[in-house]
Amino acid sequence: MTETIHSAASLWLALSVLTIPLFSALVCFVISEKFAWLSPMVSSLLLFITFICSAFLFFQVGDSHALTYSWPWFSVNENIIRASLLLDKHGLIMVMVVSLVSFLVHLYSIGYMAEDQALIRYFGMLGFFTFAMLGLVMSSNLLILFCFWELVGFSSYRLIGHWYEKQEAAKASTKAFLINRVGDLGFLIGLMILWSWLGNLDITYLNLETIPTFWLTTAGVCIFIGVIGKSAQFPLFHWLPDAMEGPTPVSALIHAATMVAAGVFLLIRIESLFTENTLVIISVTGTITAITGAIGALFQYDIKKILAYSTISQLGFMVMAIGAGAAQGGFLHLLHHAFFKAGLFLGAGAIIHAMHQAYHHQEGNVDVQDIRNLGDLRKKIPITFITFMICSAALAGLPFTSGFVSKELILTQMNEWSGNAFSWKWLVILGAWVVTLLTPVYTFRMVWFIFFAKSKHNVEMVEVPIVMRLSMFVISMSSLALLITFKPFHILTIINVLMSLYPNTSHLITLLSTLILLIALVSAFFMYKNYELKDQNKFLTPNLYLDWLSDYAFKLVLQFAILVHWFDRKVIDKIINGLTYLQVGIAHVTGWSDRYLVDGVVNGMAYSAKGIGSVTRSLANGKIQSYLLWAMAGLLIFILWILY
Amino acid sequence: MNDPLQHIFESVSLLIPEVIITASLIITILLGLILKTNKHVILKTLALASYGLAIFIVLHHLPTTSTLLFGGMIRIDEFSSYFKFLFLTGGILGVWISGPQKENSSAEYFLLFHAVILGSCLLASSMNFIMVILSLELISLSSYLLTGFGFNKKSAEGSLKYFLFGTVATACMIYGISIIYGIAGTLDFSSELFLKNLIALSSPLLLIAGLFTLAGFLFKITAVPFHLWAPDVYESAPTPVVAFISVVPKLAGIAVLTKFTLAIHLFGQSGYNWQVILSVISLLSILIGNLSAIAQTNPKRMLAYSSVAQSGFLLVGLVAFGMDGIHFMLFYSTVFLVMNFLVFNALNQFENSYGELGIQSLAGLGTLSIIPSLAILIGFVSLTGLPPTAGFTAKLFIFGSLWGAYQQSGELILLVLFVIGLLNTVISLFFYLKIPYYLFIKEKKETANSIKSDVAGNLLSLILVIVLFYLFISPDKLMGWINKITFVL
Amino acid sequence: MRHLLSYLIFTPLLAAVVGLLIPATQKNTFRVFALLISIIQIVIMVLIALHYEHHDGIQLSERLPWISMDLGQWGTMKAEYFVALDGLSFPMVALSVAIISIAVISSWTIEKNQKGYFILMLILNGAIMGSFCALDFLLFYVFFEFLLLPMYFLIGIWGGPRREHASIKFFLYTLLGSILILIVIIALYLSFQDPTSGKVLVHTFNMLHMQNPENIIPGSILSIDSTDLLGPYSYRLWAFLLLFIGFAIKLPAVPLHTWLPDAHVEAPTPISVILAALLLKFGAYGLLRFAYPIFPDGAIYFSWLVGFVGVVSIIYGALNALSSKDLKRLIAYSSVSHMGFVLLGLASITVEGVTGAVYQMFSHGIISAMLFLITGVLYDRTHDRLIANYSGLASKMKVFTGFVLIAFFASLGLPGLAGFIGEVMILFGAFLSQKANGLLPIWMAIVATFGLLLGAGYYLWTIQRMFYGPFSVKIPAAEMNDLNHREYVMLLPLAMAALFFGVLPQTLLNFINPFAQQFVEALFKSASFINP
Amino acid sequence: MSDHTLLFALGAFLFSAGLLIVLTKKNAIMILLGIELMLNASNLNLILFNRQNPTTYEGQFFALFVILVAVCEAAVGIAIILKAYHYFHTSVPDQFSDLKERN
Amino acid sequence: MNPGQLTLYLFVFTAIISVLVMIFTRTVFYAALALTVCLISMAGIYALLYAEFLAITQLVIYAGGVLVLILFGIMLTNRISGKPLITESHHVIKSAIISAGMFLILLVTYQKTSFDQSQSAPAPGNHINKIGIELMSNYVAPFELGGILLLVCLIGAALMASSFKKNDHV
Repeated sequence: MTETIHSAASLWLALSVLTIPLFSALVCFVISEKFAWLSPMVSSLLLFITFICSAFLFFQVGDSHALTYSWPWFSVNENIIRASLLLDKHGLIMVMVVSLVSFLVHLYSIGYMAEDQALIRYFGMLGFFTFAMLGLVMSSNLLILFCFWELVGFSSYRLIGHWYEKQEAAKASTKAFLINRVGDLGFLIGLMILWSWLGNLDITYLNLETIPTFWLTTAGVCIFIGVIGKSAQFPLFHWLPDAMEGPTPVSALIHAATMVAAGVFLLIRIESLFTENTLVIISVTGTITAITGAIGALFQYDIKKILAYSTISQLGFMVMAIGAGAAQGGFLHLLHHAFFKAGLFLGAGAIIHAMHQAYHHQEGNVDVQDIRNLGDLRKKIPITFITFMICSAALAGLPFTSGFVSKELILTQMNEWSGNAFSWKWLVILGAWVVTLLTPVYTFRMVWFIFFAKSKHNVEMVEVPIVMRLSMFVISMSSLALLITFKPFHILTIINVLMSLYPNTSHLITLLSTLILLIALVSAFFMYKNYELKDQNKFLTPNLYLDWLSDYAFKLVLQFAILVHWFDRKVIDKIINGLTYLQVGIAHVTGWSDRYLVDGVVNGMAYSAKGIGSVTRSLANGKIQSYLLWAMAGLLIFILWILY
Repeated sequence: MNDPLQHIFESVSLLIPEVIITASLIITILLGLILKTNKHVILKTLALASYGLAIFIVLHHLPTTSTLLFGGMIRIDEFSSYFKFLFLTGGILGVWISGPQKENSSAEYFLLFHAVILGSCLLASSMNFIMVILSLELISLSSYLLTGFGFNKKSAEGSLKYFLFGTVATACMIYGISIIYGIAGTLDFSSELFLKNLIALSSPLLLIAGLFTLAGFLFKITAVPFHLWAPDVYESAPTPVVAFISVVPKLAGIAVLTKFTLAIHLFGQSGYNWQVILSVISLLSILIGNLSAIAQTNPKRMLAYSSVAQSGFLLVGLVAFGMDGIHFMLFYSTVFLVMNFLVFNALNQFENSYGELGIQSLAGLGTLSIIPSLAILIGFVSLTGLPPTAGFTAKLFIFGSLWGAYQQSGELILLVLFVIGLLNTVISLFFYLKIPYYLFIKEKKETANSIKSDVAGNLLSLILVIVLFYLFISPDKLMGWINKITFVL
Repeated sequence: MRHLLSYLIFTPLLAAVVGLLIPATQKNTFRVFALLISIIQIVIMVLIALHYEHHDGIQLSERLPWISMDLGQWGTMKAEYFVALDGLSFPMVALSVAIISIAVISSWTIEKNQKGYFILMLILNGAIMGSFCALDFLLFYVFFEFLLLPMYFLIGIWGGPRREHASIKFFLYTLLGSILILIVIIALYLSFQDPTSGKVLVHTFNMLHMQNPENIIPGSILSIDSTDLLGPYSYRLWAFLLLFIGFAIKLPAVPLHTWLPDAHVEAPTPISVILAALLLKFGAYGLLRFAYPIFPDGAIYFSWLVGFVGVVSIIYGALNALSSKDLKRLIAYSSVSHMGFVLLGLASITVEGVTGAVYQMFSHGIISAMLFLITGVLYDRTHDRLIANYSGLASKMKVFTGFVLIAFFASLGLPGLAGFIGEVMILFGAFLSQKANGLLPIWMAIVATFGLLLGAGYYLWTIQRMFYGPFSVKIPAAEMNDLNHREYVMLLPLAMAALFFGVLPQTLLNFINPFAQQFVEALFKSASFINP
Repeated sequence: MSDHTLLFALGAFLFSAGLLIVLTKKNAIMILLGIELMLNASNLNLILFNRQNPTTYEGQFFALFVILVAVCEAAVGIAIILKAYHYFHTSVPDQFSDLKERN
Repeated sequence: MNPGQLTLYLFVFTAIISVLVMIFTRTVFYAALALTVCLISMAGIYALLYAEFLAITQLVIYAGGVLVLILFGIMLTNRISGKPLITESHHVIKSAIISAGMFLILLVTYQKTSFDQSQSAPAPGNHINKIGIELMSNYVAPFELGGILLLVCLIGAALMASSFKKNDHV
């Protein structure tokens, strides 16, 4: 009896969590232009309710076994595709995170987007995105999941292109959707394989014994291609930096905290599907992505671009972790990353917003997102500085922050996975450590030039509005390990349920990673202390052997970065662009062939019909005797033909 | 001496329709001499009345069993009666659309009409080459003269060409018949003797003679390769005359061609495959007719080529060499008569209002003169063979019988004819749509003024359109009638 | 109530006759009249829906003798007025009623010769209904041919600058297809007998009899034991091939599609809507209704070819759409691509594929109608359809852009909108085919998915070029107002439908599922009867 | 060579010669003459073949009616030629070219 | 070679010669005269073939009627120039091939045909009488039809040849 009440209540909660954001979107779209100012309030309120509901839902379900609810959606060939909700621990935590971050971003946007002309569209799409994301997280049928997966992409497309008057935004949105589509095709093919072997796509009922290993591997790889697209993995990651053309809160919500993490989430959801070979591909892809992203972040000037590359790197790190058997660590990192990266973006937004306000009265166009134009902000906007610092620390993996906790866990688990004998797995491990090293370096660089370095421009600045500060504060607090663990070196996360599953990390790894962190920070400090950023990177004269070493290393890495960047811009982009151009080119060729060949054949037939006609007509030249001649000749030919 | 005389009298009593027309012919001559005013109206009424009476007699008073008359010269049977019905109907329609004649030549005009009808009726029922030649010549010579009734330069030229081409074809045919006579020993092509002798003496000479004879018939039905006169003649002759001579003599030719080919085919015992020969002629007619029509700019020239193609389609029914093929050919003939007159009637209305026409000069007239334009549209749709007109049904039936024949004989040429023939519908669309296209789609010129209202013409169009639709919706009534016709050579 | 289908078919035809009697000077009465007829048809359609039961048989059937005549040695030929609905035709008829109503509303702005226009529309209306309801092959053919002529004039008189060319091309191509079909019809009717007629040999056009290979007359050319070959194939295979080509022209499948862009570009908006939403469906409908059930052996033998043509159409159509500079041409090519999916689903002969194909037919009907209305909205304002001449429309025409987004994303297969379900089902079916019946290779399904990518490509690029960026229009005098009420009334129901059938596909699948299952089952059953 | 063969050959020769004249000579009256030759060839055949069954006169009757036909044709032909001459001032059919294909 | 046969050969020879004249002469008038010669020789051949009635008809109607008509036509169409009517030839080679082809094919196929060549003597009696009776009994239908044909042709020809007006010289 209690069980039914319990599950009925959670069903209603789950449904309301799912539909309230949708309702929010509808409300926004229904509101007339006159009352556009209402939409931020209403939708933020609704999202707050969503968050409350999701929290209730989480505690309602708690650590009991996963709940599923399903309704038939449609049927084909006697197989019923069921729309089903799967409420398990992973899912519910994600629901919480999504609704919380989304609520905070809504709140933040009230301030950030206050002067925007298209509030309705903005908050509507935010609501719709939240709905789609929650649907993705909660659904247990892969087809439904795929639907939400695409819808998430759609809302991302709309939000990136929010300022569509700007050509860059328009292009970036198109690019994002298209590259996501490439991944989605892989996903779809994976679904096709599963359907053809199982006739069923419900995660909870997948009967994997009936699939041959080859097809299982293929299906896994195909679905992973979907993840590559959505989670910006190598080689489909370059849409993410471009996506920064969207409003900054959107970047925080979609391109840092939730949507891009959906891929990682999916990997955890369908872990059972992956065979050994699939995992290899996943881990290697993750490693490459993580390193490339980190190096990319090292050489960007745009705050948001730095954060974007950093996101790529972190996502790669998570994917690598999952591929390398550190699924729990990966998931934990996913949660933590959601908060600290959202916090960083919100902070960046605050900086941009404040700078905009500051430059509003001044002449000249200054790119306020460029870290070369920033500096010395720590005193001007202290609250932003503090929150930003906390989140940066988490990103860098400083102790006492959430980032440290999950990083430790991943490294530990990977260590166990790699075993003692040398194998290719060690390369992956090495990659993980390289990322651990690089992350603090670029984080330091970013923070240094924003807040500490000497400023070129001296302008009066004021702090951002209270709603923005509030949300930044909340989000940065959730990145502090102090609030979620009591022993910084001894992992105990907030969520005891989760913790019970986790093995302890080894102290050796903790020590090692802290050491690496120190080295990174120290060397970064010396490197950037007197360093002035210019268009051409000029390096400090090597006054120390270390400097020379680091300089040399930097040069090497720089060359590699340039190469990577070149590769990214020239090869991958060109390939994709080139594919597009090629497509257009081929399309022109086919268009031409359509006009001249296919049509030509048909028209040619018509012409030849006319031609034959004109020959037969030319017999009728008006001269009776040639008529007779032809007639008699015809008769003669006829006779000869029959006779012989 | 009593018996032959008795026989002659009996024979005449069964030839009442022809006698009526002959009487009408003679009265026409006399009235032409007597009357001074209203000649045209009176003679037109006379012609209509006599044709109507003749139709009545054909439908109700002729024996349904086949009867030989005049010592085997003529046979009255349902086959010929049906054709007589068609000729007389064609006569009525042709007279209906004929306007007053120039040069005060009404009497001669109707006289020649009567002569063509008389010749056709006799041709359809003649069973002897002598009768064939004489009635064919009656038709031909009258047609040559009718063609000249435009009384202008063009008309004279057309008439001369028609005459020269026709006489050469006739000469060939007579020569061919003379050889056939030499082989068969008789001129009665339905007799046992004819059959026996031909089977006994299967020689290539017979093939040549047969083809020479065919030449005359092919000339009459404007089939390839004896079709070249058609465009010039159609262009030059007055439209009512073209309407008339493109239907009645052609159907008469088809009637006698049916008999002749069945005779020479010798129930399949001929040494030569006449089925193949006819298929090739039919195929060529369809192809050449349709292809040549595409680039025409004169509507009547275009219709001439269309008429060539239609002959090809008519021959398709014959190619099947079976009773059902002949039945469907009769159905097609009926529909052909209706749709041809529908088109020519409308064209005639346009010519009466606007004078001689090229296709271009019809541009934009569709909205000005809606009834003739719609009539012409429906007529062309039917000629193309599209539903919902009887042209579709007719084509469906006739090609159905062809498929049946193919299924039975497995002759590849029949399959080729089947496919090419049907595909020609598409080619024919090119030109059949041309006139409706100019009428409705092209922008009209400034100078165009509305058509003279022509109640009789519009009424005729309405009737013919209704017939076309009726024969589409319920072809089984007419087919039921046609199916009762049994035809034995 | 027993003659609902006849009412549906003949109401517009009778109305056309009545319309002839109204003097042409009564200008605006014609459109009201046509709208009235459409409303009556909607009422009839609602009644039909109420009487329809979901099972796999035919329903609401009406049979009257039409032609019955003695063929002498060939027996008797029988054609009937036989109309009925099943799970295939019901969605199509419902779609037709809806689309034609919208087309009538869309025709409100027609000024030139309203009488002729609306009478032709009514004739077209009746012919479309008749074609979808007919279960006698000859009756279908008659209705089908009958609709070509009004279409020809509608394009030719009320079309764009190159309308003459386009209308002729349309007519010729489709007539060519029809003739190929007619060839097979003639061959068929001498090969099938009516089993209910006892000892008398009765040839029939009845589809129910033609679907059963036991009714083939032994010894006829198309009989199953005939071993005659014509070139490489038996006559049965040739017949299937002819039917396939005939219907593929209508579909249209590459390389027989070139009439489509021309016809679409030149046709007036309402006619484009009808052309894309309804007329293209006849190709697929004909294959589903006639070609496949009558020649299951051909269907299986040529499934590779059909699938290949489908895949090529998908990719080729999409590539062409990508390179199109004219918005209407782009949409026309996208139709080629989308109808390629139908072909692919059909070729797989799996329940999924067939279900998807029918679903795709329906959803494409809705979506393409919307797309063409959208181009119409633009064309009405500027008389310009070149993509390059527009930019930043989103900032001036907000509601319009909303509809454009719905239509484009529905067309590129965004889940939640109608286009997705059909395409996914088709891809599932095509992929399943190799495992289930070994007909289609797997790569076809995989290559076909790239059609989805390309689809996204050209639509998004179009949005980017036309709707995003700073506002500018090439035609300076044009006033770019947002949608007016009439346009809103046309687009809203379609958008709702696109959403509805994307979210709740089962409403439609209730009709399609029984049909698809019975279709595949019967097809393999008769195939095994033919080739044991 | 028997008489039969000789006479048949004569007939064939007359026919071919008539055809040749019809095809080559430019004057309409010459064409008429050629046609007369062709008809005579038929008559010769008919009479020749009539001898195979001399009890009937079929061939001869046919020949008689062919002569009748020839007369009628000549009459009509001359009339039409005169008419055309009236318009064109020539009796050369090639110069009558109002009616032909116009491109 | 009996006298009958010799006469036959003579007639055949004259016929051939006159036809050759027709082919090669350029003057229409000569051609018409040659045709007359040819027709007369044909009449002779008919007579030799026991078809006296036809021979006479040939002489009377053809040589007497038709040719006069044709000569009349020649005169009429010649009236303007006054010079003898000269005719040119064209399509000579093509036509010659076709005619020769016809001729050869007729001969070749004749050779392959086994005709009954018996030259049985005709039944004794008055042929012309019998022909008359036959004409009015068995052949009455064609006879009457022939009458109508003549009537129609003459009226028509008269109309054609007479109805000229000055204003239709167009």
